[in-house]
Amino acid sequence: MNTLTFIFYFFMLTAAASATGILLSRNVFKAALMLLVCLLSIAALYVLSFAEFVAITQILVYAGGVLVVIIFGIMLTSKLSGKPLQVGHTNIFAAVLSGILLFALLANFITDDVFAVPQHAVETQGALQTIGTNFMTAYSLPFEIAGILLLAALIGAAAITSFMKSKKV
Amino acid sequence: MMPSLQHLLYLAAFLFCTGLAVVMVKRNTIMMLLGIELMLNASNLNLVAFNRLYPASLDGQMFALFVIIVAVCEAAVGLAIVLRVYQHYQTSVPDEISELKG
Amino acid sequence: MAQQWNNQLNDIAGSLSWFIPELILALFLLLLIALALFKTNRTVLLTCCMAGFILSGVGVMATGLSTQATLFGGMTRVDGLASYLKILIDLAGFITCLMSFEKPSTHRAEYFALLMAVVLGGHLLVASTHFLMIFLSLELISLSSYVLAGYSFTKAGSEGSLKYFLFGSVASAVMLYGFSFLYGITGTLDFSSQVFFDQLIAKDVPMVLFAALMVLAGFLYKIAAAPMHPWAPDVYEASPIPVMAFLSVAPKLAGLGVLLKFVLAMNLFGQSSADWQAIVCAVLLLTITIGNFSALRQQNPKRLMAYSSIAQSGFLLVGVAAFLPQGVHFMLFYASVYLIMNFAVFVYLDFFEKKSITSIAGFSGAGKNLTWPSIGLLVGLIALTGLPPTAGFTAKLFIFSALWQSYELSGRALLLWVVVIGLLNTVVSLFYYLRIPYFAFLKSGEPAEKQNNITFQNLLGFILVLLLLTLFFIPGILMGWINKINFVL
Amino acid sequence: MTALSFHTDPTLLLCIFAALLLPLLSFGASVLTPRQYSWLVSFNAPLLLLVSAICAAVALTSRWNDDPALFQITWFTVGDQPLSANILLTNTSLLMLVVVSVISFLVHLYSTGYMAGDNDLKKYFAMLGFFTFSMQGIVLADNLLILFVFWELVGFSSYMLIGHWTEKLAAGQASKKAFILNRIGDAGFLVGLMIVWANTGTLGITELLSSGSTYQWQTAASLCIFCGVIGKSAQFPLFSWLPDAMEGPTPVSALIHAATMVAAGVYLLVRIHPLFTPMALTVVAVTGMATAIIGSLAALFQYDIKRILAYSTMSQLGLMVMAIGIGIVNAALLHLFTHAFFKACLFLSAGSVIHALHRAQLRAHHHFDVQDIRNLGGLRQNLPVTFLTFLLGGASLAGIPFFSGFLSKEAILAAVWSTDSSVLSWSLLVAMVSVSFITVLYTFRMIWYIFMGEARKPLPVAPVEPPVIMRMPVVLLALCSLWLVVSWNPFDFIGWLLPEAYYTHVAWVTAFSVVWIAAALGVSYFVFRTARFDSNAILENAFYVDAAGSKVLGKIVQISATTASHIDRKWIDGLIHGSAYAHITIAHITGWVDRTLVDGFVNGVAYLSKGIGAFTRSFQAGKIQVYIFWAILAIIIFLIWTLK
Repeated sequence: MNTLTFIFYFFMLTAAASATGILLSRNVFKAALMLLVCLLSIAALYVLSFAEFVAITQILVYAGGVLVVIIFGIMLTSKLSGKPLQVGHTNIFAAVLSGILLFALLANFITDDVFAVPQHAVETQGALQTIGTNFMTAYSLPFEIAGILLLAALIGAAAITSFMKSKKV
Repeated sequence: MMPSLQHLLYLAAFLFCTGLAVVMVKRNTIMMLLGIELMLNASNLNLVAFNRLYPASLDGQMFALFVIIVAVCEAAVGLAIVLRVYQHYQTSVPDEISELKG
Repeated sequence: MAQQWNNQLNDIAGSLSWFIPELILALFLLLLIALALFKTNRTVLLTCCMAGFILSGVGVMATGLSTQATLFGGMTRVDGLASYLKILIDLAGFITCLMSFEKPSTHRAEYFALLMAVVLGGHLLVASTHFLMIFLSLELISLSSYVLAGYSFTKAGSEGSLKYFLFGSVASAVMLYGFSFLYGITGTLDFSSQVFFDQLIAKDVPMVLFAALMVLAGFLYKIAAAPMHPWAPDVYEASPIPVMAFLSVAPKLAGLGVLLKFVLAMNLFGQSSADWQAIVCAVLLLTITIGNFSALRQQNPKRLMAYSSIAQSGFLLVGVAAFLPQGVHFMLFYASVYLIMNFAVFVYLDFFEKKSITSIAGFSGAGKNLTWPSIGLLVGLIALTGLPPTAGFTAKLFIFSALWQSYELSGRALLLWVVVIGLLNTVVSLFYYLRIPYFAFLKSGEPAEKQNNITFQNLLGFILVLLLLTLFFIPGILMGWINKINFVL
Repeated sequence: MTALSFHTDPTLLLCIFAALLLPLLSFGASVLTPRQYSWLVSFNAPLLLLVSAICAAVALTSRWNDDPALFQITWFTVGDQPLSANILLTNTSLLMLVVVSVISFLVHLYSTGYMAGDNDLKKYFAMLGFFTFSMQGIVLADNLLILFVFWELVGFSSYMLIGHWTEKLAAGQASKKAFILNRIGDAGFLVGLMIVWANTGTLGITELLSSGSTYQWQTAASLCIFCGVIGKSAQFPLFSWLPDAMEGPTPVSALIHAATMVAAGVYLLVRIHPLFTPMALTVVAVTGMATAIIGSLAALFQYDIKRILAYSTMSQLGLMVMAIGIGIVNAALLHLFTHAFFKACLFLSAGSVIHALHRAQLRAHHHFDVQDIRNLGGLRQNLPVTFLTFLLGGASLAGIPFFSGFLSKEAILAAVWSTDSSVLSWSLLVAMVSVSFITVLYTFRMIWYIFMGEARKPLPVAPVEPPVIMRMPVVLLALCSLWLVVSWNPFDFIGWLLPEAYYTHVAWVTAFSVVWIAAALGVSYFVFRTARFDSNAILENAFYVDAAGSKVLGKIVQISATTASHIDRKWIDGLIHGSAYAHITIAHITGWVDRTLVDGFVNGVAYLSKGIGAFTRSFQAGKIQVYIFWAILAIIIFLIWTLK
């Protein structure tokens, strides 16, 4: 077991553990922080899987953007009510049942030989450059659509919130 | 030597199922959002992992990038909606937001 | 390397000429947002929006129904099926604009921009042959619909919006997870490509079916079919009627188009080890049954129509289940008729809601006071039931005849059962569809003074009802057009 | 069927469609007329019908004696099976078109007077228009399925019109009876259509008949279709609704239950008779014969004017069906044509009598059943025009020379005569001859009772003729009962309506029938000259005849009268009783089936669907997380199911 492998498994374990933590935690804020840990360890796994650009995006956009928005949300809702951040659990049986069933099935299928292809550590040369050109060539259409998607999401969010201001509930 | 691809897939499956469980279990809409983020990350992990099988094209990584963009949009719209509901219902417990039924 | 980029850029430039309708929609989307900056009055917004839909529809028609081209290096493909559905989606957007004419809450540029975004998403979705494109366009539709569903900005509206959002996000996450596995197994994201086909034949593992089912779940969510339907009644009930009418048509048709393509691709021309016909049949039977039976005891016309739209998804899937080119044609016919009859009913429901009739019992005596709208509503509901003399009958007849043909070709008892149960369900649907007319015409309500029946909405409804009747007597005008579509995956 | 010309002359088509659709327009206009302006209906409905009639007449004159033309309309295509809605234009269909629209117009006109002051004028004229439209549809349709649709619509409008006076209990029951008996026949019709469809894959009549070959299934199919005819044309054994249908307004009886609807069955037979195998035709002939005899005998013993006329209609329809049964379609059609006019004339005249007496009663405050001929008498002074028209129509019905009825019966008689001699044709001949004899008897019995002698229940206020608007159509119809509508020669049925026939007019048959009718007239004169009021009148009058010296004739009358009354008591009464018992039994059985099986089934289905609905909706508790759970679980179950 070399260092790289050790780091790999370490981050895998961290991700799994923090995910479990989210599931078990009854505090929204702690759960959000654990998600941050999870996202960062996943980013590390991306790096180890030769996907540096995805990893960077993960850290910048996800951990830096989405999560901050979510934490804002938590603050906002908890402040409005003044209630503690404690969260109850419901449907435990249903969730555990479907979660375990699904995982069992998935795990069963993943053991298939198709996914056990021996790894030849291919160094993807100039991955970043390829991604860049991809955005401008093969993936130009999705890129544009993503722009429109962002626009639509912004309009939507704006529509919802602007109406909130104008009409006091 | 790198760990087998399957291990990453197992982790992704675990994250996916955990995310699903979080969505179903938590009595808080924002926590449900966290669960959804977990599920999306599971898919992303899959995509990046599978990209190692097909290194010639970077389809998997490209897809993962787009998923991150979409996740941002979803989070933005989702939070706006959650805040609205919170204004009306003064709660973010999904069970209590159930006037529409039958 | 440079040569390759050059080729790709040329391809993109060449593809753009096929992409004019979508460009128009995107342009008008931007225009609407720009108009939002100024205090523009609603007529301008409405005109602008409708002009966008009309231009895009004309653009689609100009490309014709018989052309085929793969665009943007396999991202999307223009074919007859996609073009036809695009026209229908444009039409749905157009009629929704007309319906929104008198809605005060919708006189905002954002509303029309979101409507435009959904239509654009629909255009992209039906043409997609690439998982990424499916995901993006589906999300474009979904995100805009989440906001639209809550556009009444009431308490119920926000709840509907939230439910829609949560369910939709989970469904798209599940679908995405399925995509990731299909990508892992085949190594390509283009599901219409030869590589995809060959790889699936070569690697016939259970995971393929699992992943495909997860993807299917995402599509089923979009068309509100069982088992991904539970969001629909709550969301539809909460949304304003024009939005509800729009959401029960445009995303549904778009989802149907992509579902058809995906199922046909996964079926691998019958070489798949999974029995896709059985899966589709099971889904559609479940959908029809749940939709119809749940609708039986509804008291709220909107909720009733929500369940009806679930049931109608099941009937639309009959065309997919036939796995025949004819089935696709008849599905398109059904889709067109569904669009017309659904909008007809909603136009009248909107009218009655304005007269503050919001429960089924509230329709008592409406047949006397508001005779013409009641008759129009009756025709629309008869069409949804599938009785003559409306095009609803013709559509059901066609779509089941396609299934019957499929049964005769394959001799599968399953298909026979689908036909039988489907027809039985039609009988069940009679009970709830005709409840509103029953109250309107046979129960006497408080004698109200004769009210003005002639409004703009009635005219719209009248045109739609007339179309329903016309298509019954001359279905050829539409079928002739649809028959031009030469559908191959 | 000769070579078809595929005609698309626009003027002709315009006329045809106008003739077909204007009554529908009248229906729509009547429905749409606001209640406070319902008087408008009685202006626009006859007007629209007049235009329709003119259009039909124009179409007839422009196509008369041309080759049959088929106007092709493809309705829609199921798979590769086109379902056509063709329109067939032949002499027959065009003639029927004119007959229907003209009589309908006259009845509309008459109704404006007869129904004046009715509460539901809108409904009345609407249904009358709708009926005419449906009838035109039957006449023009070249597709059995479409014909069947119109056939049902005709039945529906007839149902509505019989029960027009909703406050009259008997009317409601009569309409229900008509509806049920017709449905029994139509069930057979539908089965016949299915047999035809299953074996040939087409329901186009022209297409069906052009194949020309015969098959095993034809007998079954034709007999099944004939069931529909039995119901609609009131043939034995499904005839009992027709006399009961007389509870409806008299103009309706004239239009629907005399001239057109009941003739639709005969028309259908005319259209599709090549489909019938010899065996089926024998059944048709015997059914027609039985109906003709039963109808005429029953007419002889009725006292209600309208019921006499109804039984007479039945008997005449029986003659037509019989004629088709022995393959003489032309003669049947000729009789259908002449019958339509004189029977409508008789009904409308009877309506005038009823109308006039009703009005007199209203003024005199003196009430009795005006439809009972025993209460009438001596009306020829008060109602001279009506008397004349009734006389003309009656003469035509009785088949007196110089009237159209004589010629058409003559055609049938000559045809029966010219068929091969067999037991069947001989018995048909005898039946034909005796029916025409009895026809004379009951016709003059009616005339004598109503118009001759003195008023039996005199009213203080003398009845006066109905208004001109009612008299005019009757007079027109009465004029149409003259021989001129058939041919120039009052003794030769080969005229402009029947240009050729494979059998010829036989001089001595004509002579015989003249003598025979004259004899019948004589008998009826002696029998009914002094009308008595009880049913023994015939017998007693027979002795009167004896005393006068005409012993032989008296004997014959006596024997036939006793036989007839015997038949009446034993057979007809037995039949009526039997059918009454059967009705009660069937009613009980259907009631039981309805209560236990049908209701049980319906309740069961309702219960089950309620249960399923409650179950499916129980997932809809409004909790989003539960929704997600069910959805995911359903996917998992699906997966496990598909993996097996």
